[in-house]
Amino acid sequence: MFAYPDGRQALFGVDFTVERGERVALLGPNGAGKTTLVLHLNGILGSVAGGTGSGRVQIGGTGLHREHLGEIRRKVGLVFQDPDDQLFMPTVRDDVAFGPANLGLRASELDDRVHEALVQVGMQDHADLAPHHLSFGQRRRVAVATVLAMRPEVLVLDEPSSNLDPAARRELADILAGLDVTLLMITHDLPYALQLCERSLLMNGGRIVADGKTRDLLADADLMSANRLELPYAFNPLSVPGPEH
Amino acid sequence: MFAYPDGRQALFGVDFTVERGERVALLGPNGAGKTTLVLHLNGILGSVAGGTGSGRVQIGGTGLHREHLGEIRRKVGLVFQDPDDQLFMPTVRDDVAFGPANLGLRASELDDRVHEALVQVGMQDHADLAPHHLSFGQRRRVAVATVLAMRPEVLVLDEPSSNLDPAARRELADILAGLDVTLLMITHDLPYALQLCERSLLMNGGRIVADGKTRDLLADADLMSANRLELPYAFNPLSVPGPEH
Amino acid sequence: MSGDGLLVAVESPVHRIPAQVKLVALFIFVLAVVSTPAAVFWAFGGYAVMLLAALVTAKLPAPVVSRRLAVETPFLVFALLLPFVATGPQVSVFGLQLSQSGVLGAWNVLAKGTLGVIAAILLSATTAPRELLAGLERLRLPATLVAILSFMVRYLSVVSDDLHRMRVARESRGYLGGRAGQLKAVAGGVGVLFVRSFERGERIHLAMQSRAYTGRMPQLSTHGASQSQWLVGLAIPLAAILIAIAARVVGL
Amino acid sequence: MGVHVPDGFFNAPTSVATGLIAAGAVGFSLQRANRELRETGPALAGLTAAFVFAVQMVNFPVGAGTSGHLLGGALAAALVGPWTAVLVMSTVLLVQGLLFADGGLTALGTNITLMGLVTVLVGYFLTRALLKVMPRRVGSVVPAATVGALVSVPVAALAFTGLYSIGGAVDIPLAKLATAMVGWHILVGIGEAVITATVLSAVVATRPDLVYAARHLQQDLVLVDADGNSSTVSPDRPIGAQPAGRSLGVGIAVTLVVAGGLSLFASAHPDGLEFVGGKLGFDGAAKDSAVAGSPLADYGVHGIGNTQVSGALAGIIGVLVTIVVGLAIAKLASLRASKAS
Ligand SMILES: Nc1ncnc2c1ncn2[C@@H]1O[C@H](COP(=O)(O)OP(=O)(O)OP(=O)(O)O)[C@@H](O)[C@H]1O
Ligand SMILES: Nc1ncnc2c1ncn2[C@@H]1O[C@H](COP(=O)(O)OP(=O)(O)OP(=O)(O)O)[C@@H](O)[C@H]1O
Ligand SMILES: [Mg+2]
Ligand SMILES: [Mg+2]
Repeated sequence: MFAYPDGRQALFGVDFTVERGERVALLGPNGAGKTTLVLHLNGILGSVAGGTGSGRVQIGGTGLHREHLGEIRRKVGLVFQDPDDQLFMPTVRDDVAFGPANLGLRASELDDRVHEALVQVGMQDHADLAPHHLSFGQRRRVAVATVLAMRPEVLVLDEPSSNLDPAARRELADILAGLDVTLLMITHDLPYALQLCERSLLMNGGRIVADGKTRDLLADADLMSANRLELPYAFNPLSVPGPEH
Repeated sequence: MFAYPDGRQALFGVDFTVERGERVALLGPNGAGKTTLVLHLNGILGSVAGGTGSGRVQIGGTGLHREHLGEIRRKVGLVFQDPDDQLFMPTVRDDVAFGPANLGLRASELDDRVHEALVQVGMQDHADLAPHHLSFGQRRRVAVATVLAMRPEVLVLDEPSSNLDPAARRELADILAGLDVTLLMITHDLPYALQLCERSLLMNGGRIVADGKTRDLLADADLMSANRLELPYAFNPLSVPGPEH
Repeated sequence: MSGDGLLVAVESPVHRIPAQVKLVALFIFVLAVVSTPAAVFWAFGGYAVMLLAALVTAKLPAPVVSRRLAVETPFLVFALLLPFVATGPQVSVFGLQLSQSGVLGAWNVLAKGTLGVIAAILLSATTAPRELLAGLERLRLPATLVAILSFMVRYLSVVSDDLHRMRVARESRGYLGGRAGQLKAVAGGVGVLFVRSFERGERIHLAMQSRAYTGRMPQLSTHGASQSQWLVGLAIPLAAILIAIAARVVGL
Repeated sequence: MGVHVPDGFFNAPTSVATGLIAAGAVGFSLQRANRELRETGPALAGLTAAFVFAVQMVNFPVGAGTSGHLLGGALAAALVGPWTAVLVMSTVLLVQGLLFADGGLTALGTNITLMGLVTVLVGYFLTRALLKVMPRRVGSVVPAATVGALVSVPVAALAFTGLYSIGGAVDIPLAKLATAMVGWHILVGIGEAVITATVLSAVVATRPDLVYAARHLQQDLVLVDADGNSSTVSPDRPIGAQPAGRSLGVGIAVTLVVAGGLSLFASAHPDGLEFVGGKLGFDGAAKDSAVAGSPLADYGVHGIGNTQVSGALAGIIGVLVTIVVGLAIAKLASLRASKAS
């Protein structure tokens, strides 16, 4: 349970477990509490960060306590919904290097790591620009790169595909599919969820209302319409292959 | 032609005409210059705003000159890509009321207009909250409401559907389809473009590289792949109805 | 400072008085205090009692008030130094050589400063920034200043939010603080923060212009104060003026 | 002055006189800044104000149990121009006085004069002067404004000392005060210089067009059109600086006459503290007013016939006049500005 400082309660009891290496999509309408939930996963919100709320989070056997915060944050890579929340350094290169440098990487090793992450998102030509002078989609890509460069064990992405052009979206899907990490991805793009994640959690009103195979959830018309989810125009979840194939 | 203050040139010569009542989608990869272009349409960027660049814009027969700026900005409603740029008042209600109040609306007339716009985007229950305490998708909706409340003649939307839940996305499409305005919509969601706009402009590298029927553009595989556009997973533009039906 | 600023959100008669009344009251009260001769001690006692009554009526918690009194500290130090550094006839107190005028001066600074600070705390703790702006507008503060002010109040939260976002972003990428190289990066962050906030301000201004803004905020929705509200609000400052005049006339 | 002056720190005539100077300066700046503001909008000025406010929260100890804080006047002037900067600083001080009880309300004029006017003007004109002799690049503004910032703080401290010598409520050895103040504030000035340099170099690196003090140094840009032809375009120019003209003269003259007249009038009467000092018999503290013998000296007594009451009234009237004059000038300014547009 968690309430924002202005007194609005955003989470009303949420309980779930994600296995190592699993890929889970977190679905739900606007204002469901998805972002609020994932900000708890590395202790940005919640009692461990000095906020209100109650509950426990455990990552890979380590409880989320104040003394383990640093360790947990190194393990859990979080891509924020708003790239402006993520980028704060004077240049793209510095920004991507910030995390790995904190992990102790230096010199050529650091440069390689940064370059690799920028190539992954196709932003290597923009390394010397200021992040706040990029287009929105470019900022989103750099935000993803900053987290990829840290090689986290758990990757949490808050609507990573929004504002990306279709090719970048597919490229990101390819990257994510190729990584050996535990993945939790918030998205409003249901086909994208189906493509990448075998399992889905469905949130509404600060609660988890469904938990199951993505394909099954998407095919359940009643559940979908009760939670403001709709498949796009001319899309049949049963007719296309998912990640299990 | 236009260059940002740090010296980066973002537009390299763009020329097009949109007829009254037409609905046009503006497509293109990240960093193509789409946002930069639409910010010229009501004189936010460009020489008329005291910036760097050259060129002419005409809206409904009125040239975009400094003395007509006010009039043009009343005619052209612009929804920004980043809702945080759009929302600046202490409450949602004040924010939506800001534009109509500037147009001279008062008292109950103003209240009605605000209420109507909020109902259109489904945010009437959040009227008294602070915009920066909303979820990202909720902020996007309020941003759309602020512009709808002004009843502009020309509506320019920069990725209005990103971060919206699927139902909200469809509701927005219904609203837009029902409005009697000239529409220019930037989007990376190609089916959405096909659904709403008969015509599309395709930008890349600060230039317009194609202009034609949306369906034809989307069906042109070479053009698409040269400009980083891809149709989603299992979608055939020729098999679904567009707005012309 | 976020959203509601320093407002202590409770229901009280003082909270309900319109901001413009409170502003005028604060001003008159402070004027009365300042123009009271320092040595008329009873007058300051009177002011203090009235302020205390107002604080109680406003239901302000004592810890909040005393915490906010801390802004006075530098002058407290200055005041305590005065008796030692000031020239003029000396008196000896517990074997210390103190300047007479210094002692009185210290009292003068302390008493008037403290009363002024408490009165301002009373205003800020019972008035939301938004009402305050409306009040200043009603009092005919030039529109340009009101506009700068309203943006400033808003941007205080943008800048502090941005600071907070940057901190969160840093920490969630394993920043533990300390190391020299990284410290440099963080210092550079101040400049980035500025440009970022600056550009956000610029874009917001453009967004405002896109919505037919021509340099004047639409009148904030407040109503004029009624006569009885003026009377209630000005009761204390009027009493303070009486005290001030009495202090002058009656003397010691 | 690294700390805000509270109520009752200076005597009434000084408060009134500085109040008038501040009112005149704000009124004049309102008029001059109008054009700057219409271009950039109040958002940028408001943001600078918020930033200066944040900067002023950074307190650091400067010895003797006292802490100083940064002022930000020179930085604001470099970014938004001197006139808008005066408004920005005044707004910050007003908010601090009203909301944060930082700096007394009756001392607002003093605070604006010291922290708004002096730092901004010293900082800005020093910056511009240095730019004249430095390489003609936008980047030069960073060292120039850094020096401006460094110097502006001790100068403000000196001004404080000067004011104290005229209207300090208590006599203390001026040389001692001056040394202590300037000494401390050189330290504050160094902090000020560092902040100014950091912020300005970031701004110059990414948004050179935003630095008001260096706009005239911007390079031309080369643009390429659809056919690959290039053309040269000049970057954003500040909207032609309005010649100071008569308005400046009138503004200053009005301010000086009113300020001078009123403070003469007011200082002819022993202020509260001196009066009490006299009563208590330690007159040593009370200075002889330099104008005690002037024709104005008896003026206040005529109507009222009671020194004490008229002294108090002088204070109150003074502050009221300050407000009225300030508002009148502002009104005039906005009338003129709207006529001009
Ligand atoms: N900073 C905040 N202060 C107060 N309430 C907030 C804040 N941020 C979000 N909320 C509220 O908490 C609820 C959940 O918000 P959250 O951001 O978690 O939604 P979400 O599921 O991520 O939605 P979206 O899909 O739009 O991003 C919403 O009702 C929102 O209004
Ligand atoms: N404020 C700025 N200063 C300097 N360069 C900028 C700025 N904003 C954008 N650019 C650059 O201008 C180019 C066009 O950007 P623009 O924002 O118009 O792209 P876009 O087509 O809207 O992309 P997206 O789909 O990612 O939103 C990009 O190369 C970008 O890096
Ligand atoms: Mg969210
Ligand atoms: Mg864009």
